[in-house]
Amino acid sequence: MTSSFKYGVSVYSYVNDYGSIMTLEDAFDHIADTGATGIEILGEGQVEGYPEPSSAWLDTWFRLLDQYKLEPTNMCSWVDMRLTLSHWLTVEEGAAELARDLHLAHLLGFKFLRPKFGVVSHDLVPDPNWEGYVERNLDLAHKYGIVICPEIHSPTPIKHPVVDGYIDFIERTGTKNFGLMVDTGIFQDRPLVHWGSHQVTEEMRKHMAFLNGIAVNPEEFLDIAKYVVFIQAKFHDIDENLEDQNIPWKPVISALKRAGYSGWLSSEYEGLRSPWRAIDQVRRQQVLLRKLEREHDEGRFA
Amino acid sequence: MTSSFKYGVSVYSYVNDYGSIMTLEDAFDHIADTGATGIEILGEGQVEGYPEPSSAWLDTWFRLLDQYKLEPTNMCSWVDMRLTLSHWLTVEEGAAELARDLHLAHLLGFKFLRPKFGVVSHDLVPDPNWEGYVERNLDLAHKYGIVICPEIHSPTPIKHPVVDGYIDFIERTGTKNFGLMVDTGIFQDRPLVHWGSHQVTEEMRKHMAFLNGIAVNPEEFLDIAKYVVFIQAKFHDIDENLEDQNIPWKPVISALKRAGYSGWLSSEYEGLRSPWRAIDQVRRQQVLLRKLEREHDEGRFA
Amino acid sequence: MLEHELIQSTGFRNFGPVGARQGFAIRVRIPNYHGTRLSLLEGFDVTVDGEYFDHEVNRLGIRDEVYTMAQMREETVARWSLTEWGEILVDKPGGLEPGVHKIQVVARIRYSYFPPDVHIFPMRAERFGTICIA
Amino acid sequence: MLEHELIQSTGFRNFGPVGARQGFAIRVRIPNYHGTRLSLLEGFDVTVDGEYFDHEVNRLGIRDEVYTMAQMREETVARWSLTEWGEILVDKPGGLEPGVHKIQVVARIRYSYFPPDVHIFPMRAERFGTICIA
Ligand SMILES: [Mn+2]
Ligand SMILES: [Mn+2]
Repeated sequence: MTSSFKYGVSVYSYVNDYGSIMTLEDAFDHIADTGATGIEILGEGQVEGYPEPSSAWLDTWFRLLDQYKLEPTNMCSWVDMRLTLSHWLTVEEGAAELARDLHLAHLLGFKFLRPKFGVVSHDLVPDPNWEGYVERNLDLAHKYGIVICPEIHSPTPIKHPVVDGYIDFIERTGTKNFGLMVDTGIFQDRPLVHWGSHQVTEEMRKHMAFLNGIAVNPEEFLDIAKYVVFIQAKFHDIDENLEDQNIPWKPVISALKRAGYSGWLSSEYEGLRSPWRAIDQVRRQQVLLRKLEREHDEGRFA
Repeated sequence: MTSSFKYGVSVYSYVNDYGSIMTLEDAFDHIADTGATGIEILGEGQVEGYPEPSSAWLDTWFRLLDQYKLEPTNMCSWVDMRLTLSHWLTVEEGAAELARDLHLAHLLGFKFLRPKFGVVSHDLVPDPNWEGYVERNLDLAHKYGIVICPEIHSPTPIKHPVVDGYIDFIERTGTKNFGLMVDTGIFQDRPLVHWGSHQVTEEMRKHMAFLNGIAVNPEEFLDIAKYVVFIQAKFHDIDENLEDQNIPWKPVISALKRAGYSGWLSSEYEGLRSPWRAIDQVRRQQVLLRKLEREHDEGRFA
Repeated sequence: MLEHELIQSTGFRNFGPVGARQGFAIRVRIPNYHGTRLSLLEGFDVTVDGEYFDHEVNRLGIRDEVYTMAQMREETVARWSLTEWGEILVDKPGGLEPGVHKIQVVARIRYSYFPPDVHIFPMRAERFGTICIA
Repeated sequence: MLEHELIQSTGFRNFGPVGARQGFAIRVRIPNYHGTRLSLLEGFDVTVDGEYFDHEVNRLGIRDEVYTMAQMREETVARWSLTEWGEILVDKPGGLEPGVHKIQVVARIRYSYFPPDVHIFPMRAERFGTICIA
């Protein structure tokens, strides 16, 4: 018997809907009803009173986890390097930002923390201080049993100095508390039709080439699999025949399975932000992913 | 100085939105921000735990009235004559239904109660027991200072046996606790384009002729004005030039003013049930009605 | 909060033991603009992927109770409030396959203030819904 | 709950004493998918019925505080959470006439993870809004 994926949903899937048609409890209900067992959140998003929620809010959080039988998976955070127009974070300040979110993630029961670092160039070279921020927090992450995992996100592909830099860091420090998160948007091989609540125009495609997809070959996942600790199952549009219009799930699932990945697949819908649309899109993706995993495990992949 | 209308909003305006994009507190916020000072509700609709709300809910109700500075105006209720397929209400049972709602309306601070009676024929002759239901409750209504006011609602015009029956009752009993509510939908003189969340089709117009408007002459209001205690300012579509597409407000306001009406105008939006649409439509109507009243009072009506 | 439309995305599910499902449930808002005694409901016709299930047979689940059509017709005390959801429970041995299904519902409600001959008002809704778990 | 779009219907209002209005306010959701330190906002350009009001001049009201652009730029402690509304406060002596107005907003937010040359992201929104009280 092969090992199996764990299925979760990120509340980011419902952004725009969140706070307008959906409460935190509704999000739990929608997620649990898909059959998923994990919930991913944005720290400064779902946590009321971030970064210091009240004890009443914490009671609600644990009551919801218990009632809907969901496990906290990953908490997203940001290390906003350019704190003001004039002041860039020092290493000490950036490390403190990360520590703040590690404390909160631990308090809420999360085992993964995704920090989003800034970039310093047009080709997305990360804030050079990121190593300092992380290294100063490895002991804290270890104490909490949390893996800090920056995200490999389109338009950054797998074969890229940014990814090499993260891997070098893991090799150099030998840490178990830093790893890679892969956002499956990197495998997108057909153009997006919508972005946010808008139809994509030719003008938009010119400035945001990534809208057409950077089409990373799923086989490349095998090269970095040993460093990957979490997967955000980014998607945008699954039709009523369960066909994804942008992400080639069959080769992706095949690569993940052959790489022995057995962590979370956390649904991350990022399609048309039409109210209520995300709810059923996430349901479709959960069915599609489980169907493909089952087909793979039963040897029904070509 | 002429007497002035009082401006309110019925939460019915937001139905479909209510409970999906809007909480009770949101409704208070939307209403108060229009400048209205009165709130109208559906008893079995906005009252959680109807007909016996908890004391916690009652605390919320009075906190909201205080915080948003709104006064309870009318509570809508139903006397469902055909309680089951086999059992029609007896006079005693119908009177008990009405008494139940009088108690609740009084508890919540309302001064008007609109009961909706059943009908027994295709031309909308009302449940003949209505007189019994009401007459047995006149003392209770008097004790509570509440006026029971059935609604003159399209397709029933002003000159109609139903209205005559209500007026005869008032004359016969001499009561001050029963009066007429006028729904301004009776003045609609141009066809509706939408009904609920649907475009009106020719098929629908055939079966629901009232969609085209029964176009009661606003001057007829003067004939019944002495019996009218409340007005639901029914409307469906006001464009960005503040022009109502269905209700001829200028002659309506003119008639109300000349009749000396100085009670509530309670906005009752019943147009396209597209999410969030009602919020601004109610704002437009509040501006339009106040503008027309001001123009009338300044002698600027033709 | 509920979805704006009658048929909800969440709550479309199979019921009964896994491997021996008895049927499926569709979560719905109340098909009315105000809360309602259950006796004023005349049931729900359901069609899924073209297969028809009659309102006389389908049941209503609300809060922790399940009502047959006969029970609903006589239930003059229990009410369905405006902000609560209910579930239409449809018998179908084996349940529905995981995946997307076309759902059509005709919710039938009785209005005393509608003329006797059109006393039962049918509210129609349809959409795609997704069964997640076999 | 907030409206789905950036610009809210409710909260579009004149401020200052009646008869001597100082300007108008537009209620908005946070122009971001997560809560944000105020220092990461670069203000709001507003155009109403074609009249332009620059982000350097417009202020932000949130909870019980009002921030000028200069104050916002240095406010690294106070945050705007995902489910809270704020108000853009625009000076305009006399305020706006009651009635329907065309509102256009460009909300400018700084993303550290956008390349330096496109560091400030403009989020555009427009709609009709109604001023209720003179
Ligand atoms: Mn992602
Ligand atoms: Mn009415």
